Amino acid sequence: MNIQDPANPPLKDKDYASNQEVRWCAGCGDYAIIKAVQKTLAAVGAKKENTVFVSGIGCSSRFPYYIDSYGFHGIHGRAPAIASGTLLANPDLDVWVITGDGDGLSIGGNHLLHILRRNFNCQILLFNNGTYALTKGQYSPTSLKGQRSPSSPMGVIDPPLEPAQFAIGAGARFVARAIDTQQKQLVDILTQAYHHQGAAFVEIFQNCVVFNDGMTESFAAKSTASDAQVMLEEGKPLTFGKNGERALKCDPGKLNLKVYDVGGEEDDGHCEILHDPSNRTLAFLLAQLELPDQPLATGIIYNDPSPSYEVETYKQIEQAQENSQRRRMNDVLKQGFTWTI
Amino acid sequence: MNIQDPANPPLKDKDYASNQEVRWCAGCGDYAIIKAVQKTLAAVGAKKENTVFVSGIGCSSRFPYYIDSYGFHGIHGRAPAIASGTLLANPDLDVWVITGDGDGLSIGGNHLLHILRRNFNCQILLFNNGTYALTKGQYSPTSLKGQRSPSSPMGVIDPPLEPAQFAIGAGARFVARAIDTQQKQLVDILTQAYHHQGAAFVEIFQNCVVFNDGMTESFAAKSTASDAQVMLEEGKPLTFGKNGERALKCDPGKLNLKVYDVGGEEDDGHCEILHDPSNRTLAFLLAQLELPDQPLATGIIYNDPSPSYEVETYKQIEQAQENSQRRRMNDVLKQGFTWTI
Amino acid sequence: MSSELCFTELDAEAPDSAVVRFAGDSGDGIQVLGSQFGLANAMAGNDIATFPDYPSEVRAPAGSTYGVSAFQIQFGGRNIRTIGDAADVLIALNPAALKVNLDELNPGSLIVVDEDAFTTRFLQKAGYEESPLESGELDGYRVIRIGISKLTLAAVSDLEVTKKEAQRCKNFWALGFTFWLFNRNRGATISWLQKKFAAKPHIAEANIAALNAGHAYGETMEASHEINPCNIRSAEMEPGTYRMVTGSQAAAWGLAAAAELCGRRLGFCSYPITPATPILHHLATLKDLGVVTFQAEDEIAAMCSAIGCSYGGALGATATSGPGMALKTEAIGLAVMAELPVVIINSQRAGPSTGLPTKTEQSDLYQAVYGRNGDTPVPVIAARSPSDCFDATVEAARIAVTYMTPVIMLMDGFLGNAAEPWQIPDMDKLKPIDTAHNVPRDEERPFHRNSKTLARDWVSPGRPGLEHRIGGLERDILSGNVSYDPENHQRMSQIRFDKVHNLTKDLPPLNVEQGELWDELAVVGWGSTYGPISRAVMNMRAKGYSVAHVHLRYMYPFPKNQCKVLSTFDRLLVPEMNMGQLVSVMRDADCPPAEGMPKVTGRPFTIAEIEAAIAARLEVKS
Amino acid sequence: MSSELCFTELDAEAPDSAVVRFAGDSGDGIQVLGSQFGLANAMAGNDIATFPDYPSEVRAPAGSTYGVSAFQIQFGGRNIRTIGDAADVLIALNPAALKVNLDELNPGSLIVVDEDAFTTRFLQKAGYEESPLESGELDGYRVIRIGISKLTLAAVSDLEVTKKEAQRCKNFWALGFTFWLFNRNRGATISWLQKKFAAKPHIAEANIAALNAGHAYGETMEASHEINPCNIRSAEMEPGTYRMVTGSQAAAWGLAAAAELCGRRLGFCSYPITPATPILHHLATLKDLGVVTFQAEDEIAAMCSAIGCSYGGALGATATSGPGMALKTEAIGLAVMAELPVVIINSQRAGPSTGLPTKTEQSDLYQAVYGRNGDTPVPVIAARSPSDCFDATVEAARIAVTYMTPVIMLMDGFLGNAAEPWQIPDMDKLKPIDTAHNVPRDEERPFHRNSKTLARDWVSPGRPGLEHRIGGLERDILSGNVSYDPENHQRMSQIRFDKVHNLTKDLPPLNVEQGELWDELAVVGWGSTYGPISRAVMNMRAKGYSVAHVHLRYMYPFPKNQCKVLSTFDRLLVPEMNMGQLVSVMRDADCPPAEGMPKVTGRPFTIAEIEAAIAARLEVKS
Ligand SMILES: Cc1ncc(C[n+]2csc(CCOP(=O)(O)OP(=O)(O)O)c2C)c(N)n1
Ligand SMILES: Cc1ncc(C[n+]2csc(CCOP(=O)(O)OP(=O)(O)O)c2C)c(N)n1
Ligand code: SF4
Ligand code: SF4
Ligand SMILES: [Mg+2]
Ligand SMILES: [Mg+2]
Repeated sequence: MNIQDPANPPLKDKDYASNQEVRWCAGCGDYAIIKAVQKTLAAVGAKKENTVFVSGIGCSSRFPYYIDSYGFHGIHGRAPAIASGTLLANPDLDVWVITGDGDGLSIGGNHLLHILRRNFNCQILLFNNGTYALTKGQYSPTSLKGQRSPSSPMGVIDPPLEPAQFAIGAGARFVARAIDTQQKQLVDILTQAYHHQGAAFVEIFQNCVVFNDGMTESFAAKSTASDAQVMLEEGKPLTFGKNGERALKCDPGKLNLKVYDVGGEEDDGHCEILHDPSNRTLAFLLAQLELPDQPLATGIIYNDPSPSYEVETYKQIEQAQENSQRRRMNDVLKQGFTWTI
Repeated sequence: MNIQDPANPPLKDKDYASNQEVRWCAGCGDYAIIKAVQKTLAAVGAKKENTVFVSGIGCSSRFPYYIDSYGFHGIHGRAPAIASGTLLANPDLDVWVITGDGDGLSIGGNHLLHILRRNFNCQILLFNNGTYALTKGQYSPTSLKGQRSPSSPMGVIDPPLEPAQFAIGAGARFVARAIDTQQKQLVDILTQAYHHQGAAFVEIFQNCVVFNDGMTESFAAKSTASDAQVMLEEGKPLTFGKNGERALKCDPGKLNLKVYDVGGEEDDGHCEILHDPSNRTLAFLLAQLELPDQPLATGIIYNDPSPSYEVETYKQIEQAQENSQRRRMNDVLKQGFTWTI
Repeated sequence: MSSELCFTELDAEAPDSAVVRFAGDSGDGIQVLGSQFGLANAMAGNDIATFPDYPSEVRAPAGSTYGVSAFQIQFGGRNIRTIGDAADVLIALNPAALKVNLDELNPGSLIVVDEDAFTTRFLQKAGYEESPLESGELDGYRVIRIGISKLTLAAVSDLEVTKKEAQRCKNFWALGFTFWLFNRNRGATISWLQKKFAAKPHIAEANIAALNAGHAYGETMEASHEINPCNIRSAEMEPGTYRMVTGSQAAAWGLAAAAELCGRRLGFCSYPITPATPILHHLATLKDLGVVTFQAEDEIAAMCSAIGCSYGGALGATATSGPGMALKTEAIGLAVMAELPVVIINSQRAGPSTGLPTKTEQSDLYQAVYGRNGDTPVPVIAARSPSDCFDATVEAARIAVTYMTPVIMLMDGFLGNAAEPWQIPDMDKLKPIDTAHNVPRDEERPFHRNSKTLARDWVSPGRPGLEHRIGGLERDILSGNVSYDPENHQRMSQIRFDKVHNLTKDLPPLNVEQGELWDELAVVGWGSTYGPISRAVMNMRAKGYSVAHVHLRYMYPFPKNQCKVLSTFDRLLVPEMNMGQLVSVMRDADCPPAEGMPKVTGRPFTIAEIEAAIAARLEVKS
Repeated sequence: MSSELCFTELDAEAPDSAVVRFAGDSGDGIQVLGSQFGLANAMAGNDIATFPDYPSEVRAPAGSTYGVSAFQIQFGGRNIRTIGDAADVLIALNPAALKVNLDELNPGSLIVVDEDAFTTRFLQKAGYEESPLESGELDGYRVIRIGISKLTLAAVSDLEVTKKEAQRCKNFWALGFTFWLFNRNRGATISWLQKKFAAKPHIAEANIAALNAGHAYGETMEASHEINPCNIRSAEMEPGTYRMVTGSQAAAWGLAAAAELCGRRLGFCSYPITPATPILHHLATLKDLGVVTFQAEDEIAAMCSAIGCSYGGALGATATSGPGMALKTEAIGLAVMAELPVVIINSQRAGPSTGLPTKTEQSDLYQAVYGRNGDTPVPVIAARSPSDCFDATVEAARIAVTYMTPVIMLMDGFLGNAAEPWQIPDMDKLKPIDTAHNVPRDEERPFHRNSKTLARDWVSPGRPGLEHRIGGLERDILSGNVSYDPENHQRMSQIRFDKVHNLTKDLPPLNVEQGELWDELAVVGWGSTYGPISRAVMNMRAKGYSVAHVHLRYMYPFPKNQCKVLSTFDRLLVPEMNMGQLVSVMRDADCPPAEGMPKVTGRPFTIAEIEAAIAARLEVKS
């Protein structure tokens, strides 16, 4: 995919920008995300004509307008279903699904569930800003308890949905968590998501400066990020803190992860864990980590490929064709009990 | 709830049967489930007038017609939403939601997700027969890979959804797994589900003799049940086998459960686990156990109550009423900027 | 037919047609029996129409009335248009079957019962206090009591079959007897059995033995002069190769054929719902033709993935019934806005809401024509008979692709399950569907509009240089970019309107099916009322009534000449299986006023009902 | 008004009314400015109509044309029916605001600009190559250039505010100047500011200082004879207590009021969608009245939980817009079948599909009247003005509860956001909504039917002895058990039809709004076209045209006398913000033929458009 062709020099980030004026609020986290996506497209050498962005409705879902590729701005919550159909028609396309916490987890929760379960080969980017931004700031399924909004003036009473746990429960085979402002990690995750065969689910924390400003502050601010996040790397220990001074290990009796000080009393070599993205239980445990007592896990939480749906679909078609003499509708129509007058 | 009133002698199982002829196929697992529900209603002394069964569409969803209580046979997949509304209008009702693997996990997946997340106080019984029975046997989200059906003549290619993992991922606070034919355990689970404050999710394996006969055979047949199931009991070790000769313990490096022989080499007292329904990771691990190498977990997998949605709703209303002088619409209409001519 | 005469008098004239109804328990194999009988008649040169009457329960308790499965067939020597208002012969394999089907018989009909099944237990289950065979309630019918169960066991007693297997042959015993009743050949059924049970030859053998025994039993009855076989005239069918086809099968094949005709892959996305599901089942067996079927998680996903298929370059299609259609309406609007072709089949059932899911109705016409938010016109066409579901589907696809629009094809539960002989079309003789407008020529092409059809180009991802964005927001008429410009919205709304309404010009003009312009009364039908209206008008014209039959295929928009044609009649009568929806749509199109004739019992019209309605409105002209 | 005259000649007669438009960046506080100006006029005895014109982007880049926020108000001394076709005065706080609003002005209008904002950068952002203040393109307007930004900073320079806070006071400076322009009192605004910023008195102080400075600036202009304030006549308003109300607010309050009137809790279940969302926001603040609001996961869940609320004994209600309505249609069918009262508000927006979400339209009438599977009649009513949304909602609830049926109330984005003064109703004088049919008397009651309304009893869980089952399947007319009986389905279909159509008898008869029966032309409107039609007809009648105005509240079914009333006119003209949907519905009801006047630009009709249409069709009668 990354082979150089002198006639077609590789595209740069900017080449993937469409001619449409970007209409997000100044300071919106969406800008950082689109930058990361463009970088990724350039890095992997994506062909514009084979690239399709499908979205639902929301601020985030305007995304396809701003990328110079094929794009489908669908209806609220249904992007996964549109994307599934697109891939069934043409499994060679590179499909990206863009959705929000409202679009993907509220009205579209069921489609997200099923595209993950079926494992269609696409990248699903869920922009989590904890609000329905486009409709002016009502709370969303990821809003925290107590969050005030025009539809929850006394505070949200719904316990929030945690996207990564939901995805794992749904049977997703690639689950990652990223933050708009952490470009390097984001591009890295998107690149791996791109190369993953099957549905790659990436939750991206995205700051909405108008309706939920500061949502990411507690874990993404420069000053706190290293203490508040365990940034996952395959094969590496689960350390965090400015100088990696803290880490996570298994608490076998409780089957939980617990925080300990590196070099401290509990650093006894027992039950230490290296990040293994193919371990589904570990993935679930990492997804469960909650601030403030535990760090938030970012990076690739889970990655364990299995065959993708559209590939299996075409395998069956090929197999059927191998086993059958029929080639055209004429063959079908004439088969079975017929009689001639 | 179980106080005896001489004027109203306690109701028996049979008293909860409606006057409608039951129209499931002879041998259908639904008969056993309805029996267990009636036993449970009698056991907990449920009041008919306060009991509401809400269902979607499917063979399973005909359930409300056969119980002599209030009943609402809704539309396909939407029972959780109807039930939520009913509870919002009258939080004193005992609401049971009856759904199937198609109704609850296919078309209704999103509503199930959100009622679990919000934690409305009700019992949700998902009859899992691995098929869309009422529409004559198409595969469902819980059908196994390779299962042949009229809509998958060459075998299902979708990886199945595992209901308990889905429920845990959705944030459910009570998750149980039962089998139609295991009456005692089923009644016990239903009784605990009834007493649980919040959404109690019970997956019930149900044999459809017409379209998916034998689905439960491998783990529920008399001859194999004890080897194929770890029947969970709070505070008890995770043993199984005819004489409890095998058990599960933690595999700390892998964060998994592994099977060992009781009294065998690996029975070294390390990493043994007693069932703790409030441990969410354990719950997830138990839900993940898969035949044939591991036993299937049945019983109450997870139980960790938190406030229910309708209770929180009315708390806010009460609080609002305490802090406000307004009592009637007249007060509202006259509030704010007004002028008189 | 006059059944009594035919079966009793040796030299009775061969009747034009006969109606036979088979009934028994769900487990009795009634449907196999019925379709084999149908095939045999068709191959004997009869025109036929068949309809299976399943119970709505999956498998009700044996012997219960609501577990009765039935199958009705009319066959004969003229164009058979319906399954017959009532049956001339009932084959009833148990008391419940007799009980629930007695209403379906003509006076004087022949009733054949399996006497062995009239046990106290089964009589009770059927709700009989006394055996109807004794109580006199069958006076007026000619009842033939045969111990079919025991005779079947006897017939197979020498063979290597279990008792259960032997009992299961009962239906073929009954079929053998029915073959004898109508002098039909057993050959096709025997070879069908041999093929079907190739892997279990003992089962084939047992069934064949039962079939022959039933036939032989008839011959002894004949010998003892109890009854004669009845010869039914054969039809003058157009020469050609025929097969039986149900509406669901024809619709499925119509989709696959349309995809072939436009050189695209078929992407069929659907969610099961009665009575549309068989379309999915049929298409799922066409993977060897490259057909993609996708069982979506719900109807919304089905519609959206069908849109995705069309977007991706396949011919996207979906099928559902009323409640599922309701769920698709938002996404249908998206297809209109994105200007993508999608064929949407609605196999209607009795509503509202879940309604009577296994019963038929035509009550989704309003929904098809008007049921979307915004000004969102969508062409709607309707199929009139099982085999016509093929043509109507191909036509729907042709319009969808030509005009780049979703198209709704209405059929119904009756058409879906009914079967009729079908002269097999030759794909090579069908007109290809032109996707030439899918050859972009310059940069503006994704939003270039064909000046005649107003269709935009069908540009799918994968084509370099034509990258573009579509969606549900209003687009600028030229650039295709999102536009909030007031005048542009007005123009685009007009284009969407014109695109569908210009279609009027391209539609074949409305013809009078039977009768003449200027007849006194026209019976105006649509969809599956074709059969009964057609036969009733034929009969009444024969009696001298000045009545015509007009049948609509294009429900929205109407062909240009439609209102003019209708205005030639003094009166219009519109029988429909709803509360009068076509009458509304006709009023909306400014057609001359029409009288509604609603029927919402979940059952098709009978010929007699329509004849009576005609008679009540006209004097005979001699 | 003739603005030039008024502002320039000292003794000019006070005009009847004036239209002022405020425009600036999204962040400029235009909406606050506008509503404060509105209130001041209302309190000064004017009738008024206001409309905020938000950008569709949440917060577009400062200075961009698509980030311009505007607010229009008409106020005056006669019944104000619209916000005015065009403005007499524009207050433009930056070049983009000037640019996009120039089309909205009458010739000769007064334009007040903040000169300080006409920097090269902002001119460029607005797409001006040359400053319009210099280019001559404003010739023909009277332009007043004021350095509002700097003057604001100067006015607050002594106060303890940051520069940013100071800059934010610009809108109040402009308001002060506008108050001077029309001789309006600042008192109410000052006390509003003091209350609003009670916690931040320095902000209140700064804004008040700016307000006063703007006013003072006007006085110096007056002193220098540059311009005079213009006095607008005040209206003869009916005595009473008034408040401003938007359509969304009125609809929300209508629901809460209806619940109070029937003695039930309100259970409002909704999913956010523009422009219906504010209804949810308003109701969410009424928890102290016991109102339950529920933000569901989607529109389907919202409708189903509203049904659940009604089932549970509360008054269930929901609100949405077109695409959301599409999703609710299946569940609306369930409410029809279960016979439960639900109020469904559709605040329409421009379609199809996502369409132009922030623009207004009336194109969901088809969907409301016909958009369901099966024969599923549902009453539909429409609100005509912001405050009328209250009455229409109460009426919808009354019908829903009385007839045990879902009812659809149509409003639209324009009504939802527009505001007008409203004489506050006294709840004690509104007729209670009778739920007496909710008092079961015997065992059959859950399915007992009121012989007049055909409504079944409203029996909710919790009542001992009345346990029963409902659902979407057809029910036996007496026992309420599931029934597949053909005749029963026919009878139940008829009952559902009659229930809605009998309503016709109870509806208030259609009145002629203005004009007389037998006038030559009737302009027939529905919903928010009330304002422009009403004013246009008034104007044209004054000029001697024989034109009447008829306005429909009941869209389905129509009141009994409607077609008769309409048949008295020679011609009917139907202006609607869609492609002609009411014309269809009228044809369907056999009303006399009407000429459509479609407008689908996402904007309301202007008075002038309707006047021109009338003039084109009639000669003046003198
Ligand atoms: C069927 C339907 N329902 C509701 C809406 C209104 N709507 C548009 S976007 C949105 C929420 C978007 O939230 P999210 O997905 O979190 O996106 P964000 O704006 O926060 O990026 C809603 C409710 C709609 N467009 N369509
Ligand atoms: C909107 C809608 N879509 C589809 C259907 C058809 N339908 C009825 S039941 C069913 C599946 C039921 O499966 P499940 O929930 O597993 O119940 P089971 O019959 O297996 O008990 C389907 C697809 C329907 N009634 N309504
Ligand atoms: S409202 Fe929030 S999410 Fe939307 S563009 Fe603005 S900052 Fe971004
Ligand atoms: S079809 Fe299956 S699930 Fe339905 S009643 Fe029969 S056995 Fe039970
Ligand atoms: Mg969001
Ligand atoms: Mg099932």
